[in-house]
Amino acid sequence: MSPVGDDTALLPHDEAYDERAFGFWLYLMSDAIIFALLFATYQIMAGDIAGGPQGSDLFSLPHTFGETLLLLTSSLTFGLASLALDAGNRRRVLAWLGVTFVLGLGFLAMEIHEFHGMITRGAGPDRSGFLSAFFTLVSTHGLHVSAGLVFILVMTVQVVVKGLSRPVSSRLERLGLFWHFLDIVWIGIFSVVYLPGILR
Amino acid sequence: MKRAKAAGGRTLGSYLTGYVLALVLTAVPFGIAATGALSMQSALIAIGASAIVQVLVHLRYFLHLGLRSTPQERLLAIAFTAVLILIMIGGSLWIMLNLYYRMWA
Amino acid sequence: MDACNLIRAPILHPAGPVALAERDLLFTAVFVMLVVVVPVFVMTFLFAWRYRASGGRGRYTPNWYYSGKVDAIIWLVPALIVVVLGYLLWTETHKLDPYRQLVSGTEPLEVEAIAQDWKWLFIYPELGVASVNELVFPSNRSLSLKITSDTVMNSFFIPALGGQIYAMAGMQTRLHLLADKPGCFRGRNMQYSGHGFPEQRFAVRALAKEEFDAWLSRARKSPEKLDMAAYRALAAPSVDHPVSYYSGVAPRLYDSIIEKYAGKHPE
Amino acid sequence: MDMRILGRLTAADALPFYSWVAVGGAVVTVLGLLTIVGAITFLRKWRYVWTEWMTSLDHKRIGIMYVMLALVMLVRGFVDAIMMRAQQAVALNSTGYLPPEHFDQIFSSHGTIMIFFMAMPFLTGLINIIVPQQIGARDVAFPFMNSVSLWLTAAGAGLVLISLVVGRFSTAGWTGYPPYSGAEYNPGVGVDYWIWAIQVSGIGTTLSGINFIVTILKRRAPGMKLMRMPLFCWTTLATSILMIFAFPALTVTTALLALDRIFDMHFFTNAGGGNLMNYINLFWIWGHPEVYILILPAFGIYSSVVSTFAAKRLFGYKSLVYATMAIALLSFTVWLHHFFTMGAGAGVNAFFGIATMVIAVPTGVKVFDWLMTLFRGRITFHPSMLWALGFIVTFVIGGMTGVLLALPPADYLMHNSTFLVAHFHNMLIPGALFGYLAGYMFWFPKAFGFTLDERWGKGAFWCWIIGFYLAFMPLYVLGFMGMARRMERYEISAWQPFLLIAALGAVVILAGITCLVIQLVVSIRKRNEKRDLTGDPWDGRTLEWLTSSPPAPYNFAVLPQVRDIDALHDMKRHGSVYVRPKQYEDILLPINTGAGVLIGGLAFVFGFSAVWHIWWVAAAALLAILATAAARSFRDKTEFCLTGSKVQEIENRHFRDLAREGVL
Repeated sequence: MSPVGDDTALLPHDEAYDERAFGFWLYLMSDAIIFALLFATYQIMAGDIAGGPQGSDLFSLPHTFGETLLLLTSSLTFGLASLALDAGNRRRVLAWLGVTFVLGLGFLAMEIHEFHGMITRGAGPDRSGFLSAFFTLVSTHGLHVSAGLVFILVMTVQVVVKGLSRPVSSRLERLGLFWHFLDIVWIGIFSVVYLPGILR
Repeated sequence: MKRAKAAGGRTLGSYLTGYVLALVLTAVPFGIAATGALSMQSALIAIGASAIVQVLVHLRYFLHLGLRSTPQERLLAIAFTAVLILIMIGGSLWIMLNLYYRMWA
Repeated sequence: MDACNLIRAPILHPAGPVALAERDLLFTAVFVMLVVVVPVFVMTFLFAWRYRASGGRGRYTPNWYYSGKVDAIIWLVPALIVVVLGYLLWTETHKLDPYRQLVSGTEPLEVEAIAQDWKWLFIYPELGVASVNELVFPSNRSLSLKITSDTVMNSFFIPALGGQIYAMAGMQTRLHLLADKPGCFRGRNMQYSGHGFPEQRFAVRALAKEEFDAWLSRARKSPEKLDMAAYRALAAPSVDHPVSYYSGVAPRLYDSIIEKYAGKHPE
Repeated sequence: MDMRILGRLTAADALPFYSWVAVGGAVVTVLGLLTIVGAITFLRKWRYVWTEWMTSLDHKRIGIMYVMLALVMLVRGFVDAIMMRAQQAVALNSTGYLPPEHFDQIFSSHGTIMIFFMAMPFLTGLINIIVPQQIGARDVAFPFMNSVSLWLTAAGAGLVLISLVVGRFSTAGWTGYPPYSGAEYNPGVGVDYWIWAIQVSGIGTTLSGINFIVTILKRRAPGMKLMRMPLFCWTTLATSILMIFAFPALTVTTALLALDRIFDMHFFTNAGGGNLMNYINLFWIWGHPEVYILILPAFGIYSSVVSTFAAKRLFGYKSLVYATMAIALLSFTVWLHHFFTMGAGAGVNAFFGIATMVIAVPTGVKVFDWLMTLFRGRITFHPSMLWALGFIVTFVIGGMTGVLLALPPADYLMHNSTFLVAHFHNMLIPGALFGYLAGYMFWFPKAFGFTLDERWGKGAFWCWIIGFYLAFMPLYVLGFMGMARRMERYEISAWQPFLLIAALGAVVILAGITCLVIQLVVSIRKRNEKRDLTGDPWDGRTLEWLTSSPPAPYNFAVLPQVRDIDALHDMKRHGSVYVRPKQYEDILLPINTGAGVLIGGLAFVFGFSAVWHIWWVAAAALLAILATAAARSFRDKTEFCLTGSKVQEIENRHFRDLAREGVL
């Protein structure tokens, strides 16, 4: 009873898109728990500096503010891409996806620059429990952003090759969920890690 | 190819509103941290409060979550997640702070 | 340790008030729970017999699937038991907090216990002596233990006297015990810690006052002193380390072992 | 980081020549693999195995493969168990027969295998086969993801198995507590095998959880309201919720441990500001819900079995549903009871102790609901029913000892002792494994079209339950005698008689496993006598018995209309079962793909390379996984159409069988 080759392959039915959206939503919830536990770990270990530097020695307010602006603006530009998708305007979708990609890449570059500076100053993740927790939390978010960038690239190719077909636009919707979700996590990061760290 | 309905009624207005609100809610805590105008405790409370409000803003204006427009199972999922996050973070902090206190007091 | 007349089931035959209270709580809880467990046993066997398809005499009512009364009973009875046990749990947990000082006539004897691979070091700060793999104290005088580890996580346990508690590097846990009368018991690490774990046990002697003093003067005659060098030699992994004594202990030795794992501090 | 081409993989370190037991294990593992490969080659079945099974996206076949994996791992995990029992039976004042460090690997692999690679695939397999049918669906929501989950689980199991041949397994126990499991005290590859095996399979589990939730919430047949779902679907829903919300905690915990080990970070180290207490905290945030992930599906199976073989509707359906969901939520609020002895304050300990006892209430309710289902029933003692009855009696003992351990002061006495070991085996063997075996014997005809031999099934049950009591009751006693768990040798002669009885128990369980094997062989031989042509051999009450055995790829040619809790029973009463439509409609089915196998294989390569620090291969494997996923996302057409006329052909055969059996 194997599938027979002469039967025509078909696009999924309508409910399938709804199921995928919900499934992706559940994945995001699961991911949110990962971040929640990394936040908890960071909070628990914030004092375990082992004689090394603490947040106020390392963090720079303008730098973090810049990162925040980039990511926040990229959320807006992704929203504009979604609006273009609603309007069925392929070129505008591609344009806004491109802008979002550049903003995300800028964010990532700033983060790598920050990490690089810290590591060269001897404040790498192996320095103390506090720094292990800091690097792990922030770079997990960074890895998600990188995955999001790859996702944007893949979707850009799909939009170019396939147009705004039903399957492609449903994937774009899920990419949107992912991107906005990352911005929400970032709110947590600057509010739990950077700002209290500077105040301390 | 209008799919506005399926997308939960998102408009340019909603994104712009969200963006401006988010900017304000980012500027406030950063301002507090930069100026050091408040005491440590009230600064932390203010930062936490703006973060929670900003998360809600993102959910509303970027993810277009609405109590009626969003499918019920998604709302349930996010509510349940919120409860669990509270239990896990709250429980972990409670346990670990208690242990810290008992191990070093 | 050979001279000890070992209690075969130390948890059922406690030799001190802490272990006794903990055991009694165990027994009480068992009896309370029998209210549920016994009916389950009886009902399972009875129903299986009475309602067997091959000749059981019980009635068959395929459409009977709900009764408010039964439903209420099966929610309420377990709930009631949990309320009873919960009350017991709350009060007993507070009473038997291992950090709590025991009330006894005299000042407690302070002992600092350090878990090593794979042995236990006991320092008697007031007496200026230390012992390895043997914990000795006067009976009827409460024992106040400070516990830490100089290796992986261990769990300090003397079954005849009371429950266990973890020993963790860079941290200190507390345990308060009391032996009612002189006796010889066994203690050990309960948390798997590697190759020498099975032999990581120690003798526990609760002695009458005079005998304790005799033991103390013997320990004080030991030629060994526990300075930092001796400590480092002792801390090297070893299996089944013989009982040994030190007649002097470097000041703040115990604290320095905790501080060695720097970097932790309470917020 | 290690930059050598083969990382730290060298022949001297990797091969198991450090002990004859390890060599034996390696030889058996390699021979087993060669036998399977050889047999398939000899029978020229590779094409069949590949096209019909490995690449299949049919939920029933994926489920069967899960169960096969589980049964193989059950045997492997049991070999570990009986070796431990044998060691402890003889190791009084001696080193026993096992070489040093080997016992420690065995208790670690036993726990890891039984939980992650026996119980998890077993329950996932049964859910896969049955739940879509019980809710009247044609497949799970995401068939491809289902295949990926399967192969990720298999990859994890492969990592555990290969650790016996190349390198060593962890000695840190299935819980892997640091700092013992950290690089300072455990620099070898053992802990890394443990980390990557559960990391890889854990991702598969999370995906399964998502899949089942969406399937249950979105794919129910018309009329199947939530409150009409069979209990097994409810417990699956609860288990899946726990999977997606609890497994992230395991992912985080093991990832942080891996970061400590690879990058010298200080999450759980003694020095550098590490905090081992947080590992234990995070681990049990996953660990306690995990217990219910394992047990709840078995509860669902018992519900099906009890009501079918008592020929009676389940008593207190709503109570059972509420109890299930209450357990699911409460299971997230009790994790500290696994470390009462860490030294937290009385208030904290008491809070979590009481929360733990509260779970006993819904659990007790369930037990009484099953008993009231038996009450005034017509009980047939099919082997599945025996498992259920044995479970009820045995499980309450485990529940009782569990409440004892929930009392912090009592836990101070019993923690880390063999009492604890006896307790959790007393929960998981009757509470999970017996349930899975009941489900296996109950649903086997549904999966394969013929029933299992009942006599050997009953033999297996009696051996298992007697063996269980012999093996674990002595461990309770030894707990009172102060025996610690995980002791490779001991010097107290009073312990030995009890350990000998426990070893005897293991031998009796071995007889039980032998019965299971014989049962399978005998049943396959006599399959023509044991054919189930109706699809409904037990006068079933729920929808999975409406399909043919084995079901057509689409399960239901016409989606059933549900009007009651016991949907099929209700149809039978109203004579509306086996109604044929005038015309069959076209049905969409997923197209098979090898991408799941590929991703699983790459995950195995990734895990293996990460264990041995062959970083360039690990990175390449990870990139290849990403590329496969990206390439797969380009495919819009993932389903093919089975035309109505073909459906009709298949259904004609089924109805011919039904007519021949006189059901119509």
